Amino acid sequence: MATLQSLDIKRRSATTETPPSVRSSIEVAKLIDVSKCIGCKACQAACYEWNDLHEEVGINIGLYENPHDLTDKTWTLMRFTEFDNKGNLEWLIRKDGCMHCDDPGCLKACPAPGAIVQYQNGIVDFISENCIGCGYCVKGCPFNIPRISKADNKAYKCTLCSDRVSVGQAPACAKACPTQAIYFGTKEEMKVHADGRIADLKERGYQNAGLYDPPGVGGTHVMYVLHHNDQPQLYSDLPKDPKISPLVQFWKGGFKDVALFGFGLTALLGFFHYVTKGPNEVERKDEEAAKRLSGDRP
Amino acid sequence: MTLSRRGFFRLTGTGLAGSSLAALGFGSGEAVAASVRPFKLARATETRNTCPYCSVSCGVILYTQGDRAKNAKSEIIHVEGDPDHPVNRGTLCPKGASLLDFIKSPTRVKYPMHRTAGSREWKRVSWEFALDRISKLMKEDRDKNFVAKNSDGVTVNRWPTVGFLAASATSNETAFMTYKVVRSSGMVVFDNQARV
Amino acid sequence: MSEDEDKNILARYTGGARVNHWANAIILILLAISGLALFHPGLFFLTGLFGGGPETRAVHPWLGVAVLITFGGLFVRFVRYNFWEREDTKWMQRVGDVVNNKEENLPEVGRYNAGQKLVFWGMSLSIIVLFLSGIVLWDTYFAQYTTIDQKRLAAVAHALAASGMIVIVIIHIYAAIWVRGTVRAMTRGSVTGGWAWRHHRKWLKEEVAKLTNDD
Amino acid sequence: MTNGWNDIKNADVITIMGGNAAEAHPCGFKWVTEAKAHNKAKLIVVDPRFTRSAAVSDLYCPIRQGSDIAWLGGLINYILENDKTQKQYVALYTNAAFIVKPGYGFKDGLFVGYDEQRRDYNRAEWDYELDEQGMAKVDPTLQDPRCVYQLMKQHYTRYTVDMVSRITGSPKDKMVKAWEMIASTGTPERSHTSMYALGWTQHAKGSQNIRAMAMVQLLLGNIGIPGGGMNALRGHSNIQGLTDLGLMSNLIPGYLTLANDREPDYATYMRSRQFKPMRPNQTSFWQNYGKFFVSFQKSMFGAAATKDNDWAYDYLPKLDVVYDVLRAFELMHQGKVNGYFCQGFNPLLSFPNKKKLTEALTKLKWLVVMDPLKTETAAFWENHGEHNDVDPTKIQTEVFMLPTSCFAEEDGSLTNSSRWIQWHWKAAEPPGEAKTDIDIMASLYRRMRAMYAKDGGAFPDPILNLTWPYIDPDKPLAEELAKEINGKVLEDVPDAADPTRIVLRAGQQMPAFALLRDDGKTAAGCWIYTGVYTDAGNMMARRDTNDPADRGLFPNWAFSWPANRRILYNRASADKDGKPWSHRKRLIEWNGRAWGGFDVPDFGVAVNPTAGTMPFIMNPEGVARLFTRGMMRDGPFPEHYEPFESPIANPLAPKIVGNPVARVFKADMEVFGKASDFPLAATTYRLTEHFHFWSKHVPVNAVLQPELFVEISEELAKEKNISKGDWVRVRSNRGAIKAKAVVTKRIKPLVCDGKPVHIVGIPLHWGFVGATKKGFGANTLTPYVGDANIETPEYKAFLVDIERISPPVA
Repeated sequence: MATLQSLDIKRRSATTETPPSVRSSIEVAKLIDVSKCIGCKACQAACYEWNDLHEEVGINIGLYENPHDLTDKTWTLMRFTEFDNKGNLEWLIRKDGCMHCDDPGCLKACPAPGAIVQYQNGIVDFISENCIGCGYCVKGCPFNIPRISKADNKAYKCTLCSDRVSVGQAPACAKACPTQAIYFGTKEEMKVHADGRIADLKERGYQNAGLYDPPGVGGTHVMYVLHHNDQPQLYSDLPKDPKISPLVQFWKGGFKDVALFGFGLTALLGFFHYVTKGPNEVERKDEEAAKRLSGDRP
Repeated sequence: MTLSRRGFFRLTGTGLAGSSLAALGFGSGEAVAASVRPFKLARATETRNTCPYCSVSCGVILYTQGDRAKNAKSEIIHVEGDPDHPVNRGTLCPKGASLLDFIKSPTRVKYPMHRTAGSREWKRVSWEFALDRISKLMKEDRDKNFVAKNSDGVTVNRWPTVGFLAASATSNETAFMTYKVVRSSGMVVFDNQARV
Repeated sequence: MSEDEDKNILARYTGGARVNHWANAIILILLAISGLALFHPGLFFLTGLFGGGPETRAVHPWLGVAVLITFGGLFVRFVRYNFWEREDTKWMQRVGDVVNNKEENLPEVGRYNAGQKLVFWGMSLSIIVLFLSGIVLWDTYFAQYTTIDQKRLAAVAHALAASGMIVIVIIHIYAAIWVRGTVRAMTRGSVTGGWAWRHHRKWLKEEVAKLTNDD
Repeated sequence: MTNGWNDIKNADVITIMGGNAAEAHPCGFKWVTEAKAHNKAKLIVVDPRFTRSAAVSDLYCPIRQGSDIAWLGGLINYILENDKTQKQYVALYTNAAFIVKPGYGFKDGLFVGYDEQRRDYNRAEWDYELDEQGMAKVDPTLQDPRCVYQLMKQHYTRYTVDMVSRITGSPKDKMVKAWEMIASTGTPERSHTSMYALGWTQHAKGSQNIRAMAMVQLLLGNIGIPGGGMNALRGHSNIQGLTDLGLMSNLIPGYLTLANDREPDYATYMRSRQFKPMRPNQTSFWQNYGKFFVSFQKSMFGAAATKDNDWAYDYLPKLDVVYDVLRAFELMHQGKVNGYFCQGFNPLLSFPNKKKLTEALTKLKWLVVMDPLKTETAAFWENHGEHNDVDPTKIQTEVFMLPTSCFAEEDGSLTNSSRWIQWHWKAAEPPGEAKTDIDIMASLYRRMRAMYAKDGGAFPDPILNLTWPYIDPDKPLAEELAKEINGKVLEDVPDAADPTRIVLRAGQQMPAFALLRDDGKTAAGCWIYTGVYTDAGNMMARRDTNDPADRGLFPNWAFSWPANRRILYNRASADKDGKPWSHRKRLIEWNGRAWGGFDVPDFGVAVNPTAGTMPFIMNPEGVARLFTRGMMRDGPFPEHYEPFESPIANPLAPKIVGNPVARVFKADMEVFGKASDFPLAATTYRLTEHFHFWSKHVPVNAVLQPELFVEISEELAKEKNISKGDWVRVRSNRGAIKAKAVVTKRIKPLVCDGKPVHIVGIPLHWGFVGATKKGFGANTLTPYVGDANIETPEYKAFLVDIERISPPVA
């Protein structure tokens, strides 16, 4: 187990209960200010370089997004939307990637103990050596982030540069961002900073500017400042009120315990039936009746 | 420690039994290994440099493997923005952020190559061969085409038949060296990227 | 086989049917164990039986395919005996007598009683649902063909169907233990006349009638 | 840049026009976002495309490419009509009050003196009226009808809102709103900065685009002020340094110029360069030209440069014409160039009309390419299918490809567009057998010299006498060269007043260019760089991050030329009495005895403002020029001309095609396309994911933008039946390219002169070598025509047509 205080584990996948921790550390957050983003993809490049990811060279399909979706090697992706706001064009550019939910759907869905952990600082990280590659995290995630590698059948996504954060550095994308559209610090500080940005945006005419920190997943450790916080879906389908799907809640919630209980109960009922009613045994008279029926044929 | 909403659910939900067990001193949950990737630059050597792409000239730090000990070959393993640099303050653009891949580009030239007239292929040659041959070609042409005086008899001392296109990403020191060599030869077909 | 000396013996399952049944049973158990290992964290240790988590994840769907094939064999063999008949409804109405070992109150039963037929159809249905939802969940090959919402639905269907099937299997096994003389049908292929008289009298009569006719 | 990257944070209004800083200079653009976030600044973006700069702007105004002067002329008209100038600044610090000769005039789109045959002006009348003492006449009231102010006002009255909108296609409301925002900075409390790059320079009237905005900045009092200035963002990392060091066809380091054929001796040469003041008490700094020239010659030729041989005046070549790159390839095309060197430069993709370039390279006897990467130029003879369709056996050029080190593998300095000269250190050895450019150049020189020493040859003197003061003559060190550029004292220089006191001691590094001499006692490779490497050490390597009062100046970080000055013309930040125009925008001030403040004064430190010396000390007038006299070949005021290939006739002067004095070679004139054949207005540009033809060798950047595409509006796509991702062919009169189509709302047809003009955007990063998909060079399409003053090719505005095609067979 990680020994650094900031890396103490808060939750661990497929573990009936994570022991309570004596220590608690400050929650961190990455604030992505979409109104300052110039879509330069420096974050994407920095992510590839820091994480030693070598993505395939693709093709152009008539869009600026390259690659065209997140992959096992593309953990963050700039998504571009052209929005005609009553005659004024807006080019909404959103850095997509793991949101590091406080209530992570991936972790909830994961069947492999310790393959997904949430550190005390809020980072949700995939521990590859424990990952079994089942893809349940993909189904659990309300933001459609994790991807399974064809190379090693493990799930991959943004780690929020847990290796950097653990030694007191900002994530590679945040450090690279030329316009401070990505800002990194404690979640509290990031919220305060966002307030200032939102006030500035309102002054510039964006009445619905706001902070995207969706409560449906307990808040996130990657937050957005949006000019149109009332319509997050404008930003390449950022979900308006994301939560863990009720299906996943059911599947990974109490049902699994109920089912096991059901199996045990069935077996137990059989056992008690046996001890109360006894076996259903063939009696001599049955054999004789059969013999009678069949005459003397064997 | 305050009890968050989520924490509350945790306590009241399916985790109840486990929490209670923990409260009774049963440390449940096997310790499954979970640790972050080791910080890959921990003991790398840092060298300050400047991004060679655009004229913002961002400060970069080159991280090399090896501590410059005799038996460790220095190899650049990572490039990142220099946080002290007043202009970029550690930030980099998508080109700067991928400088490592430029340094290690598969299409870098590693050896002097030569292509003879009409040939379909490159041939690897030695530096000696290349430099000898080029300087000989230069002298031959200069001696033949040097214009000492123009048609009006004015001394002009120019060599108009060989040209030199200087870079725009080389250092000032390279530039001055190039200037000295080119201009002392009388070359006038001389320009750089500033016009485009 | 001195024990059987004074009894009539009836053939119930051919060698092929028995091999098919046990192949199916063994694979199904492995399938269930591997499935349960991925289903409940408390049972994750079962992945050790398969060489670890990734191996369990990889082998489980192939076991599913094997179950589909072996069960398909059983289905073809036995489907014709498992169509629902009027007596089955009557039998079901008196299921209390079944549980209380009062078979004398029940109508005469053919080759399979209503409970067995329900097991047959329950298994068939579960396996169809498990197979279809399993395909949706088998990301290694089929990830790109469905949406995430469809996958989520499949995951729930898979879990429900698997749970149902496991309950049916438990009942099936218990019934075989509870009703003495049953297991030999699948181990030796035959049952005693008394067993047939007691549990499947109509079937016995049909078999006897067949023999008579053969004379 | 007159100011610097960090200084942009001090601006109140920022205009990005003729550039796309967010994409081409993201980390510099940071200071725009800082100005917005902390200075409540407003960002205006004027561009044919809604760029990634526009994405974060407060106001985006579309404009047809090539109509910037009309837009800016309209702005000048707006400022003058609405009386928005910063009056004292204009009256005192510009030549608004100067009286122009009566012969000057402007009619039907032409200034006086046009000669159609020569495609040139006789510029004699474009000048001030002088009095008996040779001083320019002025009218401080600005009322004289022949004063610059009145002439300017008259010139731009034609640029009405209607006319400008008709030319540019800019919607009137957005345009006027932008003008209003920019004009709001005509007060001492506010400043406006102009950020531009190749969107302005790559036109046949590129220099005048820039001048037009410079006039706006002068009228609003924004030059020399924090958050103001004319900020050329520039291209490559050291394009500033290469230009400073004179690596251009007509230059000597430090913006001195080579002699031409009409200047047979040193005295004649100096006559047209040592400008005398044109107003009383002015500095006219170029009077020091001789000190810089002689020190340069001493640096080059050492003892061989003597007073007796005019400081080796004849060692340097003289120019009959300017051998810029367009002319170089024209001559090559004519078979007049035999050998060519490309040092870290890829002309086959960089210059216009690729077909012509390939033909030109084919005519070379030999080509030497020095580059860290395999360039298309080095491989111009290789067949790469449709992307480079040549037959190697028919190409007789001998080619050398010499591997060089890259930035990470060498020591040295680069000069950024803020004029900061910054040192960098080597981190690793170059791969394989690659060598530094310094080593290669030194090796070539050493071989040449040995041959000339042994065998003689054509005029060997400059080669034999070139100074070579390096410890290892085959491997000069970057530090040795840096010291040489800085310059040193050759002989003791005694104090003029007290000869026993030695001011400069022989052997000492030159401390400042003010001490350079024209008597041969000092040497300096590049006078404006003097100070970079003094006896105190390598000033370029300084890393002090202190920034007093958060001015964004960082005075002790590296070295900023000239004299470590961070903001040029900073004297203009104070009024005539030396008091800052505003406390908020203060930089330097007169404290009664000397000038001081945050920056190194761009002025004599002890010159009392009451002496009447004006801030623009480089100009003989002492003031900035709204009217440029005969300095610009195409007019003393910027005038709108259409691009050579334009979808409309010039509404201001319909008969005039293109800039009347732009540089065009005859054969190239013949391949201009007509709007009837090529109805679409095309423009080329860079994308943020790539850097020219360089980053396509970088796998990560290839992932981010893998394949060549062109951008068109939804309207044009509908008309041509093109959907996103389709293959299209784009044709100009010079060639055709195939690309993917990006159909976007970010490009809209503009209504110009009453008809819709469709725009086609063509990014330029692809070629046939590298990690990206192979693609066509945008220069397959572009016309071979150069700006009238500095010969920059017109890449930004030309005509094409487009059609959907079936995908190429893989």
